Amino acid sequence: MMENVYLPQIGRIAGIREETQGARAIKTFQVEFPDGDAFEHQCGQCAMLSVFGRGESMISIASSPLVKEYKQFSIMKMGRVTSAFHAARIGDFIGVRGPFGNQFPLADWKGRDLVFVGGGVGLAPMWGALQTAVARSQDYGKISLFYGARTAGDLMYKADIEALQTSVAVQLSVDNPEEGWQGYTGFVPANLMEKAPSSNNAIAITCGPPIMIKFVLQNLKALGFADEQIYTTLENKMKCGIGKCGRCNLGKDYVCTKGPVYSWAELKKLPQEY
Amino acid sequence: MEKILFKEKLRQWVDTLNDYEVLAPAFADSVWDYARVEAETEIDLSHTNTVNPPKQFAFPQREVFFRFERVDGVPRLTPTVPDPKPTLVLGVRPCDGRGMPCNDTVFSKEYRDPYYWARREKLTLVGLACNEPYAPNCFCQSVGGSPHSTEGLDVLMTDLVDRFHVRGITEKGLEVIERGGDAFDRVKDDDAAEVEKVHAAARSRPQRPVAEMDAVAKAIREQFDSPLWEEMARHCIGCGICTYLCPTCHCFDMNDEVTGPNAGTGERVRTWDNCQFPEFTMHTSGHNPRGDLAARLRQRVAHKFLYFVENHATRQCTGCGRCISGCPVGIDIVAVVDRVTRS
Amino acid sequence: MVNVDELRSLAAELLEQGQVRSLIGYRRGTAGVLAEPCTIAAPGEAETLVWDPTCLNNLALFLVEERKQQAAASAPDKRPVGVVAKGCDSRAVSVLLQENYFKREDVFILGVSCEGTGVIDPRKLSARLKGRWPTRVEFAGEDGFKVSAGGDETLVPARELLADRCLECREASPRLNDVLFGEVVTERGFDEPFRAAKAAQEATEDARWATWERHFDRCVRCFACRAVCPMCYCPECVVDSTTFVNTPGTSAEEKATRIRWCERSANVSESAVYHLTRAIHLAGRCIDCGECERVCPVNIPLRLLNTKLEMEAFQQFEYEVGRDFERPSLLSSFRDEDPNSFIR
Amino acid sequence: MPNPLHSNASEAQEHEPRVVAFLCKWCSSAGSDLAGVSRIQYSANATPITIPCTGSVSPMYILAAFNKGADGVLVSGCHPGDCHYMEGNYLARRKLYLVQQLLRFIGLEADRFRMSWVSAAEGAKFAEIVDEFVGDLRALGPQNRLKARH
Repeated sequence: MMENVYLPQIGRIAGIREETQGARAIKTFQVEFPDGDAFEHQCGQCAMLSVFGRGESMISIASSPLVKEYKQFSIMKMGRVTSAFHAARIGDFIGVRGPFGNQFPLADWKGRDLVFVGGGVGLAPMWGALQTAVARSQDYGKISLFYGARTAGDLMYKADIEALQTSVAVQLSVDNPEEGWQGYTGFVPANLMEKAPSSNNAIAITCGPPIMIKFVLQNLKALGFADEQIYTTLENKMKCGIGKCGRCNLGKDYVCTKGPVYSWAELKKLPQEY
Repeated sequence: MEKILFKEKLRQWVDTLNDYEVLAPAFADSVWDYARVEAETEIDLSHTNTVNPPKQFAFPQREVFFRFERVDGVPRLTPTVPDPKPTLVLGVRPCDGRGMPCNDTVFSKEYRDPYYWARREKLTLVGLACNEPYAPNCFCQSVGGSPHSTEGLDVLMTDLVDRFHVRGITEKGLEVIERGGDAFDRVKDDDAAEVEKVHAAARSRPQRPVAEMDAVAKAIREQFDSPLWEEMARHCIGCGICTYLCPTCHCFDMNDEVTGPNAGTGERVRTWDNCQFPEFTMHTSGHNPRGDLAARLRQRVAHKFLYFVENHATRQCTGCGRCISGCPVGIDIVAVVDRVTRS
Repeated sequence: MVNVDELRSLAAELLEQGQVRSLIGYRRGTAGVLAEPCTIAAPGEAETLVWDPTCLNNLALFLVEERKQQAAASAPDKRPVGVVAKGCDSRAVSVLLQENYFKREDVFILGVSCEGTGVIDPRKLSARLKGRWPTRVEFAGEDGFKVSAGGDETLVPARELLADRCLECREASPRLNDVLFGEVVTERGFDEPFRAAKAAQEATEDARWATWERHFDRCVRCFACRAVCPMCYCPECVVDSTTFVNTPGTSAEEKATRIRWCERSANVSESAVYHLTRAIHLAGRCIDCGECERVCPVNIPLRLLNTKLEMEAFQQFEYEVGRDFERPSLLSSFRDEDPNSFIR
Repeated sequence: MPNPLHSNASEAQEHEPRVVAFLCKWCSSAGSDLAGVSRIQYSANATPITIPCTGSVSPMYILAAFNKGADGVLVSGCHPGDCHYMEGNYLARRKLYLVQQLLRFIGLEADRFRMSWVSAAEGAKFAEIVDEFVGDLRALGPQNRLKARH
């Protein structure tokens, strides 16, 4: 039977971890494939997750390709499908379709410093790449992570970040701190400017709310990062994931197939319609 | 392979195709649209052009992808890839014929769409050349087509007053002509000359002129941020006519429709969608990259005259004029393209 | 006869003196014989205004768009907007005033009377010309149109080309206006009102369903009938999920629990819910400008649904739509002598 | 007890009509409770949905009921003059008359949508209305005109 690209595989929720509470709660889901038909994916790729009867939404695969037992997705409660995920329990079944989109070109970055700059749930799309780089840290130079959110309660993967302290220079920041907060106080771009990581032979990867990306780009330029050294992963509304339904385009590119990972050099050439 | 089909023997040919589902233009509710040819249908090929292009037979307004239900707790999916009867469409105008290769490209590049191709492979398009451009808004010759182009068609018929000159183009076309058997007659020597005369006359008929079609792509890129789009889209009402009637528009939406008492039973359904609707690109956060009608008009025109050219080296507009004639407020893609190129 | 030059000079004057911030009218279209809507702000542009039997659009729709932009504008210009309005269009403005969509002083109405004729139905025109292209259609004397197509000009009696809404029109000149061009006309020599709806009602129940099932099946849900209707001004249409508006403030629960009264699929049951909901939401509000039926690409007789309810409102509740905007609307008022027999 | 007078077509026989009844909380819902309390035997086909007032019945509810497959829809409220909100039933009378006319205009069987006045004291009347309605619907058979087909 021809491979039907619209037919999801059945996934089972094996683990649920609450990352943050509140109106925009974030939960991390570990999805296994009971039929053993898990697909391979690369860092930065996404998958279409289905809750049957509610719909589908495109979520970045947060786990590293080196992890085979499950695929990890961090989902913020935003609407119809994501609310269904937040109501799901361990053992529930979902649909998974993918992998979609291009990947972070980790191979090209060999031998260079890596500067990850994330905001809020924007850490998830880069997490796979960060984990893979740490696992092969001998191939790369200094790895640093600038990550921030509104409050300490909104920071994701706190335990995993703690575990990274030995191999990654972690710079956490919050917009408004509670007492006892040792990290940086202020926005992520300001924290970046203050720590001023060196831009020679370095690659910067950023993902987060559009407003943050705007200022991070400015500051990275100020720190001497060339357009080819800056990468980001875009988020546009997606329905098919395979470059046909016509809504996620940026100029001639469909973000779901030509993206979501773009270097600023490529992104600059496209119309700023995202 | 070329044949002559006398008009009174058209019915005889259609009757030999009994395992086909035959569709032909029919005039009902004072509009021409395709309708199934029944035993008693009087086939009338004097139509201008149908409201809906033949795109609907490969890319219908509603397509069920699969049914889902819960069987002792585990979702079971039943794919519903269609397996239609072979379908033959009569009276397809060359501009609609030229639309199909664009859709074929879209539904096969990078990923193959099984639902589209299950219908497309069973579809045979019998074209009818335009002896005179029928509507005030035809401009097929300005976009590389012609009133008798064969692109995307399996058979091309040319009306020679009392008979049709029939030319088989593809395998599918040859097969349906062979099935016709003695409904067809041999082509006589002066027939070929007459066909050429009719085609030449059709080509010479005036059409909507488009300034310099080759400069359009570059002009759109340069005028991307110009306020011209705002002014041209001023009275657009954001309806779906221009895209739903277009032979090459392929955008769609996917939704789950619950059919059972609980959310576990239902269907995932594809329906046509439209870049002029507000929700088309609206993020769930409310952010909308194309929030106003000017950006959406620009997207519709740029997709056909710039992006498709950049991706596939061919335009995605065949000059059928439906989006111009159908627009409730007179937005005219030829005028838009002209103004963008001139300024 | 409506003197178009007077209309143009008044428009230029209004814009010149800044009495109106912009003026909505008709101008020659590029897309065929029909005039198209235009919004002019400079006095010089008044020259482009036209008035002929192809001015079909109900320009009240663009008053609604203007009002929406006004609401969104940070420093709105308080001056009124000028609008050219036929009899039916001015009744639409009257209903919008009745619903307090904008104030009477927000709009300056340049009334144009259709007098003995009205506007054409493009499909009747193309059927009559059998494929030849019309280039111009003009008013010609008391009861006819001058149609120029392919070089020759013919005089056509109005009845053959008039849109159905004009055949059933009860008042061809706008009662609500700031200035009126052309004579006041209340007697019309054509069909009696609601003729089409009465005729459709005569068919048997099964015949009616067969007709409407076919129409609901042919509908491709392009939503042009809703987009072109001045009364369909809801920012979010309850039966059209493509208009659902998300803002950063919309909570996840709201989005998740939003009811889908009908699916996006264009099959009979869902399109039926869409069209019937629209019809009932227009009860006592639709002034039969006929634009929904005119723009429908597959020509579904949508006017029938609205004129049926308008007829019931007129016969059972003595309610005339768009007659007087001080009066309470149909569904927010009642009378003791409203029909009661249908309730057991 | 299905009314014997109406049951004829065999195919309509085994189809148990499903009725959605919008009952106004102040009168008709209390009336249906009274029917129950007084042990009156009547068809159980009507699914009651309590609403604050017949005036608050949106045409969407009626269209959605038929879309989901209801064979009949009943809207029942207080007699004119008894409305807890003074004029809810008068407004409903006008609005639902138009809904009924519209549904008949497009060809839905005339008997499928009904309105009734049932006060809190008219338990017997409520039972009789439901019985008669279900009987008529049984004769009409299943509703598949506005019903979503899959």
